[in-house]
Amino acid sequence: MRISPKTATLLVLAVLVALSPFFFPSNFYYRIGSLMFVNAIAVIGIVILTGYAGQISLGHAGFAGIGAYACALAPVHLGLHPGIAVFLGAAISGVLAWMVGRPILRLKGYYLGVATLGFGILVSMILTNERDLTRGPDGIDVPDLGLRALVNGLGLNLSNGQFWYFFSGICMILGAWIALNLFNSPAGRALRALHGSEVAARTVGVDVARMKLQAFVISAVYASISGSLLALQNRFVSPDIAGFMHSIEMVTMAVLGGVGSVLGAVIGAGILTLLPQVLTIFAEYEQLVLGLVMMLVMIFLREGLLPSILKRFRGRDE
Amino acid sequence: MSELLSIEGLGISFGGVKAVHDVSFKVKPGEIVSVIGPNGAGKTTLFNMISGIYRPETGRVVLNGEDVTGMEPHLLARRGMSRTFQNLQIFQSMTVLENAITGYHLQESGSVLADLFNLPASRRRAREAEAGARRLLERVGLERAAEREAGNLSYGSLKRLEIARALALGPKVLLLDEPAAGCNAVETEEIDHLIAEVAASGVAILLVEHDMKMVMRISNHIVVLDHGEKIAEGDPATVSRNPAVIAAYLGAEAEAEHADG
Amino acid sequence: MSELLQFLFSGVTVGAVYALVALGFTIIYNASDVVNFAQGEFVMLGGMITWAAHAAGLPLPLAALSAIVITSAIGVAMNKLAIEPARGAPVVSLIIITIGASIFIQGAAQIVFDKQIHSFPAFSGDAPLRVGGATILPQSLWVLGGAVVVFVGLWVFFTRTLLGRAVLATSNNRLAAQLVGINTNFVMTLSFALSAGIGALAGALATPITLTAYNVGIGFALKGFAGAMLGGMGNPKGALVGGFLIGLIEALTAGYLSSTYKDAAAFVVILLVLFFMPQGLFGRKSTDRV
Amino acid sequence: MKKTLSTTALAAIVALGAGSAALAEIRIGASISATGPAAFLGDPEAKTLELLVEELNAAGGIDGENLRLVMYDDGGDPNRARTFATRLIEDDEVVAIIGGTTTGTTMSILAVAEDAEVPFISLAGAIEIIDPVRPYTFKTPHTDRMACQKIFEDIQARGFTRVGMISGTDGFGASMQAQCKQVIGDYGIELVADETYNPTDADMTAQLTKIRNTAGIEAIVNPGFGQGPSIVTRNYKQLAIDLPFYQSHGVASDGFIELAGADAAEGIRLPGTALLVANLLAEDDPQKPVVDAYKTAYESHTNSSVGTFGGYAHDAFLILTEALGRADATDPASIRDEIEATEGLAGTTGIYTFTPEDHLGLDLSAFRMLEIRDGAWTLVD
Repeated sequence: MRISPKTATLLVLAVLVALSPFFFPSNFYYRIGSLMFVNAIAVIGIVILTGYAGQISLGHAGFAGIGAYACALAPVHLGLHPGIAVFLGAAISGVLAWMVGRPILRLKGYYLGVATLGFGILVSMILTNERDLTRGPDGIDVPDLGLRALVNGLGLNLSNGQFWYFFSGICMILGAWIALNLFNSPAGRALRALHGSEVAARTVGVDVARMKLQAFVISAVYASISGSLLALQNRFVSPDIAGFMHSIEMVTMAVLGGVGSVLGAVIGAGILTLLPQVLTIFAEYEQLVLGLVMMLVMIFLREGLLPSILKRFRGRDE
Repeated sequence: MSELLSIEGLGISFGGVKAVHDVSFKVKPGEIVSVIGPNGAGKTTLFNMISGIYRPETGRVVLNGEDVTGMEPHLLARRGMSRTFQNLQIFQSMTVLENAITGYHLQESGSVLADLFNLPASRRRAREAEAGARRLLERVGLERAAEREAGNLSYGSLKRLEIARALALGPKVLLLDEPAAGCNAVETEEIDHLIAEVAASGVAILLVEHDMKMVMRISNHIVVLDHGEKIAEGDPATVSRNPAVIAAYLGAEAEAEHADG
Repeated sequence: MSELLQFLFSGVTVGAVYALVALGFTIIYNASDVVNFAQGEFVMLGGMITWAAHAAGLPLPLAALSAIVITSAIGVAMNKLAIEPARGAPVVSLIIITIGASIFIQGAAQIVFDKQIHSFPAFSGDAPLRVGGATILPQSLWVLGGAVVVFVGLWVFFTRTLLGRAVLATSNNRLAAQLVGINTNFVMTLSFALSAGIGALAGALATPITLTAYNVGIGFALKGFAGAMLGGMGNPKGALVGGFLIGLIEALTAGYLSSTYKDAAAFVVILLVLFFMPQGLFGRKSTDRV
Repeated sequence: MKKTLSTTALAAIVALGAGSAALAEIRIGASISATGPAAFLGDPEAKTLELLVEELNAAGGIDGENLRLVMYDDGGDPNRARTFATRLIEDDEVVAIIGGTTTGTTMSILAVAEDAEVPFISLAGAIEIIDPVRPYTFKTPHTDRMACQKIFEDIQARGFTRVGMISGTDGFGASMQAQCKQVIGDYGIELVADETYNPTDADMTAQLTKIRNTAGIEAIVNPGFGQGPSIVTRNYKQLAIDLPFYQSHGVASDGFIELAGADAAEGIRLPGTALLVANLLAEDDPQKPVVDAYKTAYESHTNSSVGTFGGYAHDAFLILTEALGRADATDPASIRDEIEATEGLAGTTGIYTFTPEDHLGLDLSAFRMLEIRDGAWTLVD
């Protein structure tokens, strides 16, 4: 039986999450793993927006910020359980993306870039400056999700790092499954069609404005959930999460791995999460090397790591 | 039989220059109407106005009795208008099959949520669309290329793929912008048959084509444009004898080639 | 009244810096359709190199000149090593390449120079000029003058010289430009040199007011980018107006509304303008060609 | 596909693991914002730590054992700081952590350190770090609140009651702004103008004009660090504002006078530490030897002038190494106990005495009110 690409991707991810811990030299790697997965969730959202639909966002960290601060603020001010706050944050992000997306998704290329950039900066500015609510630039504590206690109550004995590793891993696989469903669905094809040729997509009946908006909302929800999970894991969040560099990081991870591919997203997130840890051996050359890597990959592996590698393999077969 | 598509005094100008001026004609179901004229005569611009990509400054487009002037293309598509493009607008990174399936988008007005979670409704729609798309590919002779990435196809195949995609909408009116351009004699003949077949099924066809032999062969009615204006109209025999048409074509040959088609 | 005047002075001082950065964006965009997010680093280099050369004993004008020359060379190198090999890459990839270049230059600057904040003396002293009850520093006039001179120079270059028209032709249609015999590679090189030089000039002029450090570039890049987009990317007039507008909006918001949200005001204005004019204030209207 | 992945992961793991081979030495960790928005603070801190470790090992280490410093640059991002703290504890197996240049990064490291029960000495200002007291967390800088108190004490003594503030929106400025607003009432002073600027702003004349035009204003305070306060000071002079002007300890270094210009900085007061007035200290001042030693070493080593922030790192290192020297074992718990037992230890910032209730160990007296006169720091009283 032939395995569909979707099943193959999910299998690879499941194996990755389940087996990697056997190779971990220390508990620290659970932290790196969980960061990779949390980042991958946001990056899968970018894959849907940029890879499928071809739209750019330089402000998606804004949604991550909303998701993160929802987990910090909703339990305190609304008395919600942090787990519910994740969904509240996702809902707020989604609605906001819908409101903001309607006017700005008419823009193209760099104009869309600057508009989304402006949106992200506005969010991070509000998080920084509304001290009475967000406690300002120094950040705010986030309550415990409580899930680990629940899981361990069932007889498991996971450390904090281990719990977040597996929990983020499962969330990421779920996110990947949804994105892969979309890829081959009518809506997903409509998105990819408008990416290929907007004008042709319109003439085959794709409501381009509506589809772009849907992609924007979906990717915002991904970013928001990623932000929520990061905040819950760190039990702390600061406005840095909504910063410009975080937006750029998301896009870079997506493009690095191969912007049209979910597996690529995970690989891109993995590499860019691991890279700063590896680069510590360069100490003061860290930034230099990071910039160099970004440039080299984009110049020599234009389609991103995964598609470039696959192409090379396929090229050998034929 | 009454007309399906009626063009009434359409006009548009770019930067003060009249690209198309006061063009009118009608298309009936099952009829093949060709728009011809030298390069830069405004044929593609006319198509773009009819299919909602440009908003005309003057005149009306009436589809099936409804004024659809300046309507968004996707809404026109829902009302039965479908088109192909002179300089191919293929979804390059998708497979041939997927390209054809996008034409079925109309019939699949399901919710995105169903798609995201792969609900049975979404899967059923996807299956139906795929089956339909495969039938169409067979009809244009691309069934064996179905799984290939569209970007890798030959020019002639892409032309046929575009037609298949346009047909997937189940159109009442089909606008074909130079479907045979760049095709060899065999391919041209295949497209020729395909068009005739589609027209025979009751679809109104509006055609822009440079291959005069083809135009003369298959058209029921010809509209001639020059410098954005309609200079002649009639059946192929009448038009080919029209002195104004001959002058326009001869004059055009002397002029330098314009960029616009 | 003098209060308003003071806000306006503050706005045009900062606006002139933004305008210079925006003009730098414009030149490269015109030649290559690339928005160069490393533009801010050119400003940083202009300031840092001038500081270092001055500290090493070079007279100020010579230090500034050397900064402009060196930065131009860096711009050319960036074009050759990072932009030309990536020709035809999608917009997202180009954004990442130029941001990568920006991070790279920052990383190099913190090693070559240091991580401290620096400045050098103003060109014509620190005694503020009094106008109608408000004050402006002579250095602000230098920056303003720099922005105007660069703008006029570019305008003449693009409209009156053969080379400038070649640049514009390249931006409109690269292939066509090559066909009529324009050396598009040279045009690209020239554009990067020019743009980097203008960035460095901005840095050299503004540093006595704004101070400089290895990490100030990205701030300038974002504001300059915003200014260029507000005015309409690719149009020098748009860059000039957009840059000054952002400076003025910030100063007036800080003065009359809220200093906390003055940056927000600038971005809200940009979003509003783009909503009604998707190509910016002076941008070319583009239509889909099918 | 999978093969590629695991190869990449393996390579990365090898690279990571290379730094953590077990050796007979005492390993301490640091996570500092050596780059990013707080690099202005973090850079001297990182240099100070490197310098001190080098000096200490050259002098024979602690009880004959070499000290190894594992230092990471968190770029001022709390999320990265948390990752590095985890790495320091789980992977590098350090016995104590110094760091957290900013309050945000400190709060991240703090959570990890407390969980793992590893002693942690923060270099950030906020009072939340040590209030409530957490068993394993200490800090060396004065709190923002103390800086505000010191400033308002001086303002009160000069008989002013109406004050304006212009604060940076970075963590340092915003936190101090909030603290000052909390304590200002205690001194019978009214806040009549409250403006802010962004850390990257190039001109603050608009805000200053607004403050100057506030009716009855008598003095202005500028909480902030980095280039902001220098620009504010220059703008202050440009607008010829003649109100008494207070800066914060965030700019307490010679570099500030240089950047703002001696002319513009003339008459500015700020709460600083002994470090800035080393030459004015009395011969019998208990801080004199340590201040002189650090100043000489730092300035000859880096070719730049000392500042309060490097001093914080110096003091944290001093407290930690003293505790290491006293401790019988190098397990985190005994080190923690010895840190808490620190008493009368003269650092560059002040004289530290920790108790189970006080993990800052400084009082207001450690702050000295300084004034810039003729381009140099002088003591006000």
